[in-house]
Amino acid sequence: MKKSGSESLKSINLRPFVESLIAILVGFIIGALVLLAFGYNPWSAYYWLFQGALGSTYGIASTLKYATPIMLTALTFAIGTRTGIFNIGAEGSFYFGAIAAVIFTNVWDNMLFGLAMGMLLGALWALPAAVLKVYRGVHEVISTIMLNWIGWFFVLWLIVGPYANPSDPNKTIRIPVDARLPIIGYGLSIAIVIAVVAAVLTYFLLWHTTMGFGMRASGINQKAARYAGMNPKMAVMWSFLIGGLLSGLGGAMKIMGEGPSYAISQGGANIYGFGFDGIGVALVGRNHPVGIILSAIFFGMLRAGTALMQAQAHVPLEIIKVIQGIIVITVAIPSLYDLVKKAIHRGAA
Amino acid sequence: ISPGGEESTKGAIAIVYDVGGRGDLSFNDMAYLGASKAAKDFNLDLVELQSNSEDDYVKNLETLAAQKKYLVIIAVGFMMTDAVKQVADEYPDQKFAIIDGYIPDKDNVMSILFKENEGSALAGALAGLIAANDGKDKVGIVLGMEIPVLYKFEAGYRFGVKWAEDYYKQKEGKDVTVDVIYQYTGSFGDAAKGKAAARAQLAQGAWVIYQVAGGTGLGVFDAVGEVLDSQGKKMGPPFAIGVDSAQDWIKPGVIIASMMKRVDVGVYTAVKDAVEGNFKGGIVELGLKEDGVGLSTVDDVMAMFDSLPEDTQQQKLKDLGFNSRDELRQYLEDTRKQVPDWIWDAVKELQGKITTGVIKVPAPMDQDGIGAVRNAKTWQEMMELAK
Amino acid sequence: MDVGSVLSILITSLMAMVPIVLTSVGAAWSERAGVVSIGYEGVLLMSAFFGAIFAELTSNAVVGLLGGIFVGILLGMLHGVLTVYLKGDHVIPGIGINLLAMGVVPFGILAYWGTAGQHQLPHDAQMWHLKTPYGELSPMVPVTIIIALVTWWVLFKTPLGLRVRSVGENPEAADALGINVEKYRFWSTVYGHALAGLGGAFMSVDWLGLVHKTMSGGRGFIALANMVFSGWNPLVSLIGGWLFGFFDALAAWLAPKHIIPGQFILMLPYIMTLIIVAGIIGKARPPKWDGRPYKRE
Amino acid sequence: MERTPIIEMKGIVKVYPDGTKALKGVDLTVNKGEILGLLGENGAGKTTLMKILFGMLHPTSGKILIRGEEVRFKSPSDAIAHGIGMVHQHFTLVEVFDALHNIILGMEGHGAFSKIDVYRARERLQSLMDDLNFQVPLEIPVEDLPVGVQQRIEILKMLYRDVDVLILDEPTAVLTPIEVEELFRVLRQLKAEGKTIIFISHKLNEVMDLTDRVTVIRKGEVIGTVNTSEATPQLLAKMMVGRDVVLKIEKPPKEAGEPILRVENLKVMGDRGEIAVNGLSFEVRAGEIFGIAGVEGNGQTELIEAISGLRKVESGRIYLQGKDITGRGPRELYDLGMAHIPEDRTHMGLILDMTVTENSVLGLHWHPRFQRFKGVINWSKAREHARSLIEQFDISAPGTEAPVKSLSGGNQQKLIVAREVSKEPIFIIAAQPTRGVDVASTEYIRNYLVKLRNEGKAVLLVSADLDEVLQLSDRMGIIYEGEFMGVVKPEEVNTEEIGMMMGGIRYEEIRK
Ligand SMILES: Nc1ncnc2c1ncn2[C@@H]1O[C@H](COP(=O)(O)OP(=O)(O)OP(=O)(O)O)[C@@H](O)[C@H]1O
Ligand SMILES: Nc1ncnc2c1ncn2[C@@H]1O[C@H](COP(=O)(O)OP(=O)(O)OP(=O)(O)O)[C@@H](O)[C@H]1O
Ligand SMILES: [Mg+2]
Ligand SMILES: [Mg+2]
Repeated sequence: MKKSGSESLKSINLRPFVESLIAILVGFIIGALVLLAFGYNPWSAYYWLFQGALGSTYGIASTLKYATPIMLTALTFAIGTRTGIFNIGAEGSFYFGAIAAVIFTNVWDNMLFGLAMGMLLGALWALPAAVLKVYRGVHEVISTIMLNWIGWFFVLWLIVGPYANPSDPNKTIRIPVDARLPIIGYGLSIAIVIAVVAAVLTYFLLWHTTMGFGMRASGINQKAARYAGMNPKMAVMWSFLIGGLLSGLGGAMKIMGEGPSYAISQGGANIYGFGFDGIGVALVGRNHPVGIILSAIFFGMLRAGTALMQAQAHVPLEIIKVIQGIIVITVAIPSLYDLVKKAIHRGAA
Repeated sequence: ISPGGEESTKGAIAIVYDVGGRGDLSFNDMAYLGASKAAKDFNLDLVELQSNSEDDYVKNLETLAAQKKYLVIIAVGFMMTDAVKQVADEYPDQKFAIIDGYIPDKDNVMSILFKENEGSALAGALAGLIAANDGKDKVGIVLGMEIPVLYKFEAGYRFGVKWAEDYYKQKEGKDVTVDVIYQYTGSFGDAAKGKAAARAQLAQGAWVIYQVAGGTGLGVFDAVGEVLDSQGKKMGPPFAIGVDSAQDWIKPGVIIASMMKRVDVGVYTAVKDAVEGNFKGGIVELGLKEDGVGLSTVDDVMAMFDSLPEDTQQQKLKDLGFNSRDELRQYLEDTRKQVPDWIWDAVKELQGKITTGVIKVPAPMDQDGIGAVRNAKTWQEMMELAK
Repeated sequence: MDVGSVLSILITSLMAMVPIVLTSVGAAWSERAGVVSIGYEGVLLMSAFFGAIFAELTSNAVVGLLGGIFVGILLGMLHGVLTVYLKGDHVIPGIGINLLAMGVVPFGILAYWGTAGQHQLPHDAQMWHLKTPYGELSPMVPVTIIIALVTWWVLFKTPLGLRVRSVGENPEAADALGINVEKYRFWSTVYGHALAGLGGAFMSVDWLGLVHKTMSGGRGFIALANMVFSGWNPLVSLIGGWLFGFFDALAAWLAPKHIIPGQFILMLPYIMTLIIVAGIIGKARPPKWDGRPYKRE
Repeated sequence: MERTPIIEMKGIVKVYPDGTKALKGVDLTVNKGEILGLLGENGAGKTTLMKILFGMLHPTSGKILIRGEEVRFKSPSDAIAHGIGMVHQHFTLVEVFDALHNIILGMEGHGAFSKIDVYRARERLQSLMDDLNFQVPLEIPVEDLPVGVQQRIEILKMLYRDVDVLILDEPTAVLTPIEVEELFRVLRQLKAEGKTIIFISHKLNEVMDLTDRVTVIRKGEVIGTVNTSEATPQLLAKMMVGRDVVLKIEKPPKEAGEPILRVENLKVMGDRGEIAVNGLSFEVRAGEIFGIAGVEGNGQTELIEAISGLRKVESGRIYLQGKDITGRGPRELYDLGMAHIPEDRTHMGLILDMTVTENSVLGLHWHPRFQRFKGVINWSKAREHARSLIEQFDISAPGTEAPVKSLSGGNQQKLIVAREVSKEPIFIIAAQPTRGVDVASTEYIRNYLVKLRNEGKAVLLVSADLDEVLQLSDRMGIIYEGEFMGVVKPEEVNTEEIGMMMGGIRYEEIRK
């Protein structure tokens, strides 16, 4: 779905939203069949899933907590897509955002400084891919996959070596108490608010600023962008840098805003995988910041609900992953919407 | 597993796995073993929660604690330490047990720790003596990601190898050196990586390889198996040494023994204590002395094998080319006979000394610690580090 | 470095090359026809699992490999229907397939074999290997080389290849000449996934002789990078895949020397790839309609 | 001439999935061996009708008879099998393939897995080209060939398939007069061989020149069919538009003023490193239209790109109002008063996936009036701007928020012209300003350029349409391999002389 620049928030096209909703519904139905096939009660499974995700303030807080990092990495991917780049480097920038938070809040225990350094390092890690793309024509799929791996091992080295916690080597040194993000309640920090603001700002940047116009134009048609006096090379640079910055912010907030440890675990277990998850979130959110907010919350729900679903309906995690996979696949079918619409029309006639 | 919640049992226990989940060939699997046995023995419902990522720990623990129906909630893995601390504070009436996590001061939390360094020392002694006996000068260890918990394994192994050098010298009157080739593969789930690492170590002369790498370690077994194959041998040496559970059954003939970490015993004990009202918070440390770690015996392997479902056992026997359980047992025993009895006796001797506290094995917790162990020339030097 | 080490590294790299090259070659063909998929990671994992089942049921590794191909075909058909016929997004289904695999395989291993997380294949279900003191070589190594060569030849020298490339470059042009764009795209997708399926089954029934719940280890993504690296050319994919395998094996060989921290050794294959691409290869141009659905109206 | 219908289309209705009713019951008869002209404004439904005939679209209702037999085409291969071939308005060539492979694609012969017999295909093609005396280089990737050649490839593609009926959708829009002549020669030869041709064009004189009969379509309905011999351009134009159209542009004499653009010894390289513009010097004055004529590919594109800041200048200087602008980018040039109607509207002038509003401010979105505050675009102002352009230039668009790709080509072009003019430039480059645009719009655009000139602006006109250059220019340069063969006033030269200059003979030599 193409978004128009002049579209205001109130006149947002609801079709993609409805499309995704239908897809999700169909995914749940197929998932129910899978559950039945393996002898689980889909009704109770889904009941507990939603109970866990939305049935209590605590559930909602967890949902939002899960939604936060993937919202930011999804924005990275979406900015890339909107500017014609298949940027899968969110993962790497996320690691650097996280380690930057750990390192720099321990230099100066100031929250804003930590966030800023997270964004900075996240952006810096995106820089090589940007430079290689612009000056050497290196396809971003190669550079970002390679940089993700390189960044991964580099950060692993940092956390097991120089920044291991001397009193508890299973994690890095912790974020000082003063530099942690304030908690709203139920373990949910203001990270979610910052993430939503970031999404809105991204929307504003892409659709309401000169720079964003240039980035989008360059993404669709470089020749036309050049003709219009824009600078496609800089647009590519900015796309990578802003993308990296957002993922870096995500990484920093993951550590600064989420207990209990406020540190990176050895093996990077609590910073791994968010970049990849973000791709799915972005796509289900149709690469639109508003869509991404909703879709990140949806994915957060699926994650938050699994605990009760396992505990009460005894559905193993693997089956839950299968259902998530099916939902994501159904989201890819755009004509689902038309099919359903046709069916409704036929029913009405 | 049955959906719904019929309460025909005397209560329930819950277990939260860490991200490795069931099938990690490590503490999760062992914890399951203990928990399921306890559930059966005490007629309890067992609820299992897997974790998608580290972020799920608090959520999983809290969800269970809020249900207020579990006799004890078992958290598997050191990574859950902070999560357990937090949730235990929120739910002081709920009993928790954590495997590998150090929580010394809460009444409702039992921390079950293992002295992997002691068990690994036996593995190292075994490896070192096999190498020395065959006139080889290198043994290997393939580890997973470089995380400090693995330093204990590496240090123990090194200690054992150095001890073996010394022992051999005293026994045969010959100076031998056995070097330890080590590498962290950066992954716990990529068997191909483990295979490549083991291949490289074998090419560089490793005669016995200890794997401490979860799924990656499966590739170590495969690589050693291939070397045997290429020499037309069914049994080593070269050998591999398994870890965490009695893994010998995975590839009989290839795996001489495994360094067992009896998470199952720890879990079982925690449940038993809770059922019988003997649950006490604090640290429970299980070493060689407490049978919490140790080298696998054939009996251990058979017990592990017996814990598999019946038809899996039959299939497994068929796959391995055995007609009966007894044949497998015989085969495992034959495998061990490839190593002279005196070596087994020597390992026992070391075990005795560690158990009685005559010998102490270092357990470094960080890079500096392991660095010091790597630099130590003798086991005595290492023992200094353990103090 | 002695001869033994060199041979050992060589053999390891040749074996490591197989799944990456097969997947890259398949992906290159599929993208030449204009269909992008990022689900190869899941395809590798699922076909490793199901391929092993096929091999065990028949006690025949070749059937296992065919079973892997079969699973690849099914997943390719799923992806093909979604992207080619229903004109859906090309990237999303792959993410779904990867998720699916992460659920199906661990669940399946436990459900089918009763052992959690891993399963060792019995000897009769494993591929025959050429055994050398420096490692074992599978007949799949030459087969992979042949597949890469033949795929390259068909793609660039035959009418079939011409049509496949035309639907990826300009489906409208192909359509106007009566070429059934959907058919060519669909079967190209199936072929691409089938090769990945073969690569996945190779991992279990051939290379490693075991199934493990995370055994694909990111190779599906590496294969995609290799495909781009090779400029969507199956023949260059062969070289790129081998180079990657080589640096991987070299890294494993260098690691025990501890010249630099292990994490930096582990970066080696990725850094080398980046250097080669940035320094030598540079710009790669994808097929013009790569990843874009084609609709007439 | 005997009249046996080879094609009869009856009551063809086409409703697009988005609800657009493109054809409302069209009847069309094509006789064997004739050249039928198909005329109509932009968006009238010509392309739609022909795509239906070629099997690329399926009619909503109606039937098609070929040689009296009803047919139902599922795809173009069915149409080709019935001897119908089509050359599309937008070329459908695989850009990275060479001509040979583009042509044989889909009928390579032999089995799918055998090696393509390039040798035999080349032989067959060569004899086909020799028969028609119509040559194309067979081994160069099509993307590196000029459009004129690309079109020949398209035609050869169909002839290689032995079609009896050849549909040509606006084939001349991109051709130079010489190429048009060449094309017409071939078409006439084909007709002589008994082939039937359907010819779509917006250029009335071409239709008058080439066709036997003309069918006119307006808004999805057939207005009528006339024998060309009985028609006049005025009549056809009136049938198309529904009103009288002035076919001659009023251009009052005007004294040119100060030089606005001055180009000195300009040298520019082409994409393949060749010298495309070779030491060109000229000036365009206020109140003057300076035209550049020449066969496409003689440096026009590079010249325009250099002046408009899109291409590096190798050597030489460019001045705008006396100010050196060599090497300045498009944005600065806009600030200095330059506007540019680019020749490639779909790839350069517009961003097809963006909306009309977005396109209407493309390149002038920096202007303070579209900025809420610096860096933030005021879209409501932009929308107003789009609305006023639509109104002022009578652009037919579904709305300001529709993607520009849903506008017909003619309306897309009008939008570009409107936008560039709205920059209120003192100097405007108009490259192929009326290519593919229907008569009414052409009239409008040409008059507008004259109006700008009358207002004292400087206009640089580059067009492959020689008539256009002759009609509009006050002075014109004839370019050949990056050099002017002559700079003349249109009324001083005749077509023949221009033709010679376009072929590379200098004016002085001709005059000798
Ligand atoms: N794919 C489409 N979807 C919706 N409407 C379409 C589509 N293609 C064409 N139309 C509409 O159908 C009508 C006829 O279009 P068509 O292309 O046949 O015009 P045309 O006569 O060829 O115009 P031109 O002279 O500009 O080529 C137009 O109103 C156009 O907007
Ligand atoms: N997505 C769309 N929705 C609606 N109409 C469309 C769409 N895409 C194209 N059209 C219509 O299809 C017709 C043909 O489109 P095309 O791009 O060929 O314009 P055009 O024929 O080039 O115009 P011209 O002949 O003046 O150059 C146009 O009339 C346009 O309005
Ligand atoms: Mg048309
Ligand atoms: Mg047109």
